[in-house]
Amino acid sequence: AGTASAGQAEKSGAIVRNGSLTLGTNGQEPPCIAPAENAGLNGPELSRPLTDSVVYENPKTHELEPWLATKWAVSADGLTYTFTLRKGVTFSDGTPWNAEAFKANLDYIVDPATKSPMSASYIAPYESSTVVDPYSLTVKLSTPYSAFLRVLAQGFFGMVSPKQIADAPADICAAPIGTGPFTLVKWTKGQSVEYVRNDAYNWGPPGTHTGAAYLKHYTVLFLGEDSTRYNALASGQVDVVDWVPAQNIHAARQDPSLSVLSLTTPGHPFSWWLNTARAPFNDLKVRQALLTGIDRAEIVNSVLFGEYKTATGYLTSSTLDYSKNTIAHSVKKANALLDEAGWGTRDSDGYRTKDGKRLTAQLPTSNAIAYRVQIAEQVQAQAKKLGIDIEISYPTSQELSQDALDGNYDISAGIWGTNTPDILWLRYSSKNITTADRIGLNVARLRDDTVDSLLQQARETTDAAQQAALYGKAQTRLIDLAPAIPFFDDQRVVAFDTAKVHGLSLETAYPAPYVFDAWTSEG
Amino acid sequence: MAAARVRRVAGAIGLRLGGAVLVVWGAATLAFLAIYLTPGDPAYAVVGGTDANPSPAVLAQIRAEYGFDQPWYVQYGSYLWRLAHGDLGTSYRLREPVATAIGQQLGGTVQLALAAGLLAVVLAIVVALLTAHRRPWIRGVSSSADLVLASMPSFWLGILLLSAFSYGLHLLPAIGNRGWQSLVLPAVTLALPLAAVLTQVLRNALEEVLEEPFITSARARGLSDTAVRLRHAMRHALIPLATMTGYLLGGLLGGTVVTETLFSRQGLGRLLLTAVNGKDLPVVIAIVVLSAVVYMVVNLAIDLVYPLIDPRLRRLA
Amino acid sequence: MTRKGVGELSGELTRDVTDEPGRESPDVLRDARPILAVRDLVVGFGNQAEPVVRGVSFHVNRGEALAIVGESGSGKSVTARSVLGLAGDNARVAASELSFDGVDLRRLRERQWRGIRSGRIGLVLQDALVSLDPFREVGREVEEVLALHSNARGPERRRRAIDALTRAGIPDAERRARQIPAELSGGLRQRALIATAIAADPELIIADEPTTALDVTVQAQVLALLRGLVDRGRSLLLISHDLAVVASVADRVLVVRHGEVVEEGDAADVLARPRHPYTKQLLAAVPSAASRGRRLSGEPPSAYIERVRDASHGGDGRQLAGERRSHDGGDHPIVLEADGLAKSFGTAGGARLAVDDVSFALRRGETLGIVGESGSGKSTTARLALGIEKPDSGSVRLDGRDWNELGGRALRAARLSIQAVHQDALSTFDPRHTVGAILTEALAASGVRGGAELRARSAELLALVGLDDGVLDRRPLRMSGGQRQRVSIARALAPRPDVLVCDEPVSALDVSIQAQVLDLLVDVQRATGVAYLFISHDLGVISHIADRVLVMKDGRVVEHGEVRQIFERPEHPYTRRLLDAVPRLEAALEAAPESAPESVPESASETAPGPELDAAGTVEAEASHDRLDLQSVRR
Amino acid sequence: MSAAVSRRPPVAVLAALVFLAFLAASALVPQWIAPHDPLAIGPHVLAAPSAAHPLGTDENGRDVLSRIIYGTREALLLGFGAVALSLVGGSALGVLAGLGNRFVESVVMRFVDIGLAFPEMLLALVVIAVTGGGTTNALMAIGIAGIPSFARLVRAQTLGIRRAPFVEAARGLGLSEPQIVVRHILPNAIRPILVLATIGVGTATVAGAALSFIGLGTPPPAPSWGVMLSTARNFLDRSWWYGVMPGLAITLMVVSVTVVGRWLQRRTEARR
Ligand SMILES: Nc1ncnc2c1ncn2[C@@H]1O[C@H](COP(=O)(O)OP(=O)(O)OP(=O)(O)O)[C@@H](O)[C@H]1O
Ligand SMILES: Nc1ncnc2c1ncn2[C@@H]1O[C@H](COP(=O)(O)OP(=O)(O)OP(=O)(O)O)[C@@H](O)[C@H]1O
Ligand SMILES: [Mg+2]
Ligand SMILES: [Mg+2]
Repeated sequence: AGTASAGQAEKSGAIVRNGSLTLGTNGQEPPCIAPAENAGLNGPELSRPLTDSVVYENPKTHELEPWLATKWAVSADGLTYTFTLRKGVTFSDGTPWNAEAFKANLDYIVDPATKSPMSASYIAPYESSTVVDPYSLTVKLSTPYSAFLRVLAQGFFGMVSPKQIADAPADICAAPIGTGPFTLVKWTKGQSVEYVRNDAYNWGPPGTHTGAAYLKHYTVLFLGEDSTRYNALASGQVDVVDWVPAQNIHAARQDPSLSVLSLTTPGHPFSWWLNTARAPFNDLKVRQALLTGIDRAEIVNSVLFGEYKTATGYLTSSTLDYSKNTIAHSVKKANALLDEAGWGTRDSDGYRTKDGKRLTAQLPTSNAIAYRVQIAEQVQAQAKKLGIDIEISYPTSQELSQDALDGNYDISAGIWGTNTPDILWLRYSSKNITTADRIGLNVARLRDDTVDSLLQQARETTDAAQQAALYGKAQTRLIDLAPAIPFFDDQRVVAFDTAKVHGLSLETAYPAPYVFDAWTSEG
Repeated sequence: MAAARVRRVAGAIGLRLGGAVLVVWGAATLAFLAIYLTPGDPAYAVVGGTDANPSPAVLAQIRAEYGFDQPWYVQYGSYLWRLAHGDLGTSYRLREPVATAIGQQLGGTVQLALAAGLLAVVLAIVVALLTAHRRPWIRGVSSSADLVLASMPSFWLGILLLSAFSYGLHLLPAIGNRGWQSLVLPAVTLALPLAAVLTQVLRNALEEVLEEPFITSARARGLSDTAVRLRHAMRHALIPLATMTGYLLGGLLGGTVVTETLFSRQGLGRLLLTAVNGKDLPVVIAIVVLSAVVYMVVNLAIDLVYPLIDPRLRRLA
Repeated sequence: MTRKGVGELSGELTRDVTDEPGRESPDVLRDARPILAVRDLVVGFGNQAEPVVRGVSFHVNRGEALAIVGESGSGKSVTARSVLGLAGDNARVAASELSFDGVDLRRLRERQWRGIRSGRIGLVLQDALVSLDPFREVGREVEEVLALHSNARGPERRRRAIDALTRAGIPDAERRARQIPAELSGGLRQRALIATAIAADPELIIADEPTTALDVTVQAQVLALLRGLVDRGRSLLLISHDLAVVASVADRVLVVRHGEVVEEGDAADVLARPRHPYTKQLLAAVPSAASRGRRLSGEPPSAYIERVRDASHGGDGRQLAGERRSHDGGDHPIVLEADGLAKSFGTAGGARLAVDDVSFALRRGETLGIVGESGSGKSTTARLALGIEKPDSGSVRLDGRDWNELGGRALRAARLSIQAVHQDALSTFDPRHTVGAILTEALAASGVRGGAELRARSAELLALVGLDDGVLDRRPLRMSGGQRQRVSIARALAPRPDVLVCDEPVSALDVSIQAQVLDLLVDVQRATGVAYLFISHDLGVISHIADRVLVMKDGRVVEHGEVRQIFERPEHPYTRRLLDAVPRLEAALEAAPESAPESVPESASETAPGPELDAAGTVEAEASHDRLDLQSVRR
Repeated sequence: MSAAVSRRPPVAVLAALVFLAFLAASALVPQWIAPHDPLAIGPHVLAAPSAAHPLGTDENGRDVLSRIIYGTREALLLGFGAVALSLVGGSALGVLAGLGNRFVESVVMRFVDIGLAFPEMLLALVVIAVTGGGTTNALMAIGIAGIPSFARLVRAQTLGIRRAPFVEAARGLGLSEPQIVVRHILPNAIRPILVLATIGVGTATVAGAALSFIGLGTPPPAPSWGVMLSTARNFLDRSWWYGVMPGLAITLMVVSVTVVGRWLQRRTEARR
């Protein structure tokens, strides 16, 4: 089942307006639904109906297109951006959208008082902006930053009313006022978020219909249990489920009454980062042994029921400048590497030892997500055959962050979705190694001059082809360095009732269901 | 004389309140210490854990704003000071007053706890009255059922009920807080083990009472068996039932943690679990304090109920 | 319990009996047909093979009081409850006849029973103090009966309930009706229970031990009330183990033993001229002034005691000569002396003096009795003497040493010379310990060392109290009440104390067991010279065993002196009232049934003849019942 | 009533004892009992019960029966360990309060009151919040959470026995206070508590499973009943049996422990 183009349907007059839609998402309810104030997986899903971004990433071409900005220009040195803004846009509190508003948002995001957990870091090079005229703004960066525009397309950069920023910044968290197609009715924590249509809306991104949203009411329910969430769709309690569990994807595709939308999340695949700053993974051979010795494809297929693609490197296949590499699986090679590395002897439990010490790796992690635990168990079992003892523990999240700060781990499991290959810089540049006052994202603590310079150049260039070449080299280099074991490219899978739900799509800048074009054919 | 009585009762209640304040203070302190002593930087709790990528400036701002850079006694002092003024503080994670956060979740939990408590008590009374002191096989069946139900982990019971009624028969919704239908399974899940324990207590009490001479003497008056149970025995058995109910009601909050998780219900239990996981100190302490208060209130209420049941406590005190 | 019957119930059974004034006429009631007839009643319980009632037959005539007497466990209560179909869920009841006023009770259905119970047969249960719902006002309990068995409703029913309470002898019934049992004294509770039994004016009243655990004065009131009912034409089935009670109320007596009838006949006849040896033994076991010096149990002292007595003529210093000492004082040193003891306990309503200025002296080899009503401070006095409680003022001197001045090690050593024997022996034993462990601990505490020595002394102690070595491995829980009391006495004697404080040591025992223990205590005293501070509320026991007596009331000693003198010529009105209230077998035999005491003991005290005491110290056990002159037969 | 009756355990107790013996064997020598390696990952995930896998397989294709058998050790360790901790802690506090003077008693009991004001699950959660998850921490959490109620029980017991006539009798024999405490009060106070503790094992086991269930329990690979249940709930619509089996194991264990505990309790009471 597919989705007919919204435009066609509208012309044929089949669209039903004023319907309502209920979507069940997972239990990862963000503490804040303000775009800039959360780092949560579901933040954009919840803030997108309320707010629009300055630029729009075309879901098909992944090109950046105008949205709240109609035009932009980048200076040759990559330090100055000039935006021309769309006219006639108003926030739902009546405040007009203009250069002042854009400036207010940028300044607000980087203000430490906002305590932005992520957005501020994404635009860290932002220095200042100047209102040229009511509808144009120049933005100055401190360093060239090729990803700047692209991150602005993510839901984390939805624009909020400058009036709210000035008068009631404390309210933004729970009830952001944006220019979006919907306004917030009620956020019942732990249960649901309810939206109602913003009738004045008329500035949907390119490729969407004109005018206000079709839906009158839109509700997102938090359904933490995987099985109950999917079951809620099957039993008609919700119209759409987000985050369809892997074990249900096949059934959903088979079910004639259901349709499935899926998208490979751009960014970094789900991976285990290996702490290269301490034994045993400070030894390249040990890292390479684990990377090649584990049958990642088998694990991914088994745990995710064959629904997810095994990662081929450190960018997911849907990420810009992704280049396909191969990481061969060979137990023999892995064993040879380990022998070479001096872990030739084995103890009574079959684990390798060196100088009487067992080859052990600590994996402090969280068990909140079932498939991650499952992957851990399977890798653990395979690693045991290689002679590597992987110890899994579940510290509190507090301890996890402390361990991260102290570098007290051998393996750190995680995933990072973002629509720019700059994720490689975030994850592998030595600039992002944890310091005393901040946990850096380079949890592998990789320090490689080649990688550093490739990623820095790619970050600073304004030339797309050169950027692609640089990232291509970086990806190959990284695989040689084996700072992480990439498992799978994350899939965002949404299933819905075919008969009832139409026009639903997935936003790609930061994947989330996009309901502006959606309509429901009954009640 | 009435005045003296009032004064005595007031005095007793005052004493209890004093004790309650002490207990609440202790609970708050314990929770504060517990969380304070956990290793780790609470600033990360504010920005959302390791999945965030906060800038150093943001972290510094948070530490200053929340006083994490202060020595513990200053943090503790200001915490107690605010608590004494009824201010439970601001949640780290939710960035809103704890009172608001709890207020939003309270309804669901109270609804669930009340429904479960009521269901459990009613079930227990009915079953115990019907089965106490009956033919051996009736007792045997009933007490085996009690034993098994009381031994079941409630989440397993929940899983069984879900499998049967939600996935199997599609009779009742598995999730959420909407409508009475969504309350049925969680309430039953929570209530059945409670009911089983209460039934045991009540049945034992009834059987003990039914052996009492005054029961024989009531029968000798020509009272029917039902009348004997309802008019004489039941009232006596209510005392251990009240004690046990008080004890179990206090523990209901613990039970809701699991039940709310299983049924994706909004409520304090889940709020607590996320707060514990995210080290949201103000929320954890507030819930602990709240539960201590509930415990004290329930026990006070039960203490006030006893004299209503047993006139000796009223008249001879 | 529900017995299935086929016959339909006649309307007569459920009729409102109190609405028929004609039934008051004695002529009608003195019908030759028995109102209750029981033939070959057999009752067993659960899966026990042996029935507890084994073929009991009796009948109760209209307007007659029949008493069933027998020792504890003989099946009296079971018999009574069986008549009302209340023997219990696990009871198996069979009889060749069980009829009430011509109705076959065996064939009644549960519904039909309800009309009989209270409506036509009133039951006063044995455990009077716990037979009223403690949560309900007694008035409502009586009203419940009327609700079931009369048409009276509302204020009318209330009025009749209060009337029943008044008839049961409760003064100010209107106020009392609003009270709960806990607010009533034992006597009032007993009468309230009787009120529930007579409220619907049933033809037959079954009263099971209606006076157990009541003070003598209250007992007298209750007995008078019951007799009054019979005199007004009702029938009474009275159950008691107390012969004097029986004598004062019953027309006929049924003596049961082990669930069988051993003797039956006219009350005066049976009590005055018992034919069955068991009846004789029962009568002989009753302690009294007359039984002083005589063995109550009819059993000889243990061989060991005899040996000790013989040996003691050689004298080992601790053991006294076997003859009972004279009471002129001065012969023997004072071992325990109390002086101006006072002790108060704080209660909700302020401090309350439990003991107020009590003084006494106890000499070696002597028995000092303490009598008094419940709550008069007897036990508190005992605890003060034992040094368990500290007096608010006054002192206790043990062998001249003041408890108050002792502390630590000296105090603990001093404790050994004064030991206690309690009413409830079982609770004074560590439940984990065997008899052997109990004795070993006591001996070790008193300084006996070494296995051989311990074993020898244990055996000696057991022999002294008449138990054999076989009990050493047993736990007291599995022993009879009499045996437990013997172990308790053995333990108390282990440290060779000078004084034994006995707080109601025989009150929980059956009359025949009581006889054995009293005999033993006398033997032990003769053999060892130990002095007794002997507490009892039973004047018979005191006059049997004590040399001197303190009479206590409300914490004060109202009278003290030689037992004989005080019981013969009581000076204090309270003592006199105590003595008067005691049912006298002899008096009862002469007077019963026509002129039983009307209602309250005040009037009884005027008419009661003065006690006549036998000066002779020893009387043959066999002959004694013929010349019973019992001060008290209540235990 | 009679010795003969209470000595021979009834059928239910015998059955419970047999089951507990089986569990004990599973805890001690699971390799002799389990048909498969509990960690061996197989190709068939979430398979229905079959001859090869009598209780089916889990999400990693491991044998559920073997995992349940291997999980026994953790369950028993948790149940008994936690109760032992509560017992030791509770007895220490309870005896201190029961035998100490007024001041000691009121100080101890205030602490106990504070502890009691937390529902046990909540207290366990707070402890876990401090210590983090894992078997040992869960054991600690449940054990600590149980201390207040045991302390109250022991104190009541101690107070009761302290005033019992047989203690007074021992005092009358001139025994010193320490002697009385050691010989009479402690043994008599502890024994019924021990019996109650056996019943507490069931509660602690369930609490441990609950902690695992909400994600605070045992990390892999050690098989754990609670974790199995927690995982199984994600697959309820695919393979319900996976969610039934571990729960059945827990329930049967708790029932058995309770049956045996109650029987022991009746026996000790009969001896009083
Ligand atoms: N419900 C019962 N189940 C089993 N045995 C019973 C029951 N009721 C009474 N018995 C037994 O029946 C026997 C007779 O008891 P009953 O109460 O009739 O004695 P009693 O003569 O009234 O003695 P007492 O003077 O102590 O009241 C006793 O051995 C008692 O243990
Ligand atoms: N520990 C105590 N605390 C408070 N009051 C007490 C205490 N011990 C005794 N009393 C009170 O002191 C009074 C005398 O009690 P005591 O036990 O000495 O009486 P008694 O003559 O032995 O009575 P009984 O015949 O019922 O055994 C009673 O009113 C009793 O309630
Ligand atoms: Mg009796
Ligand atoms: Mg007394």
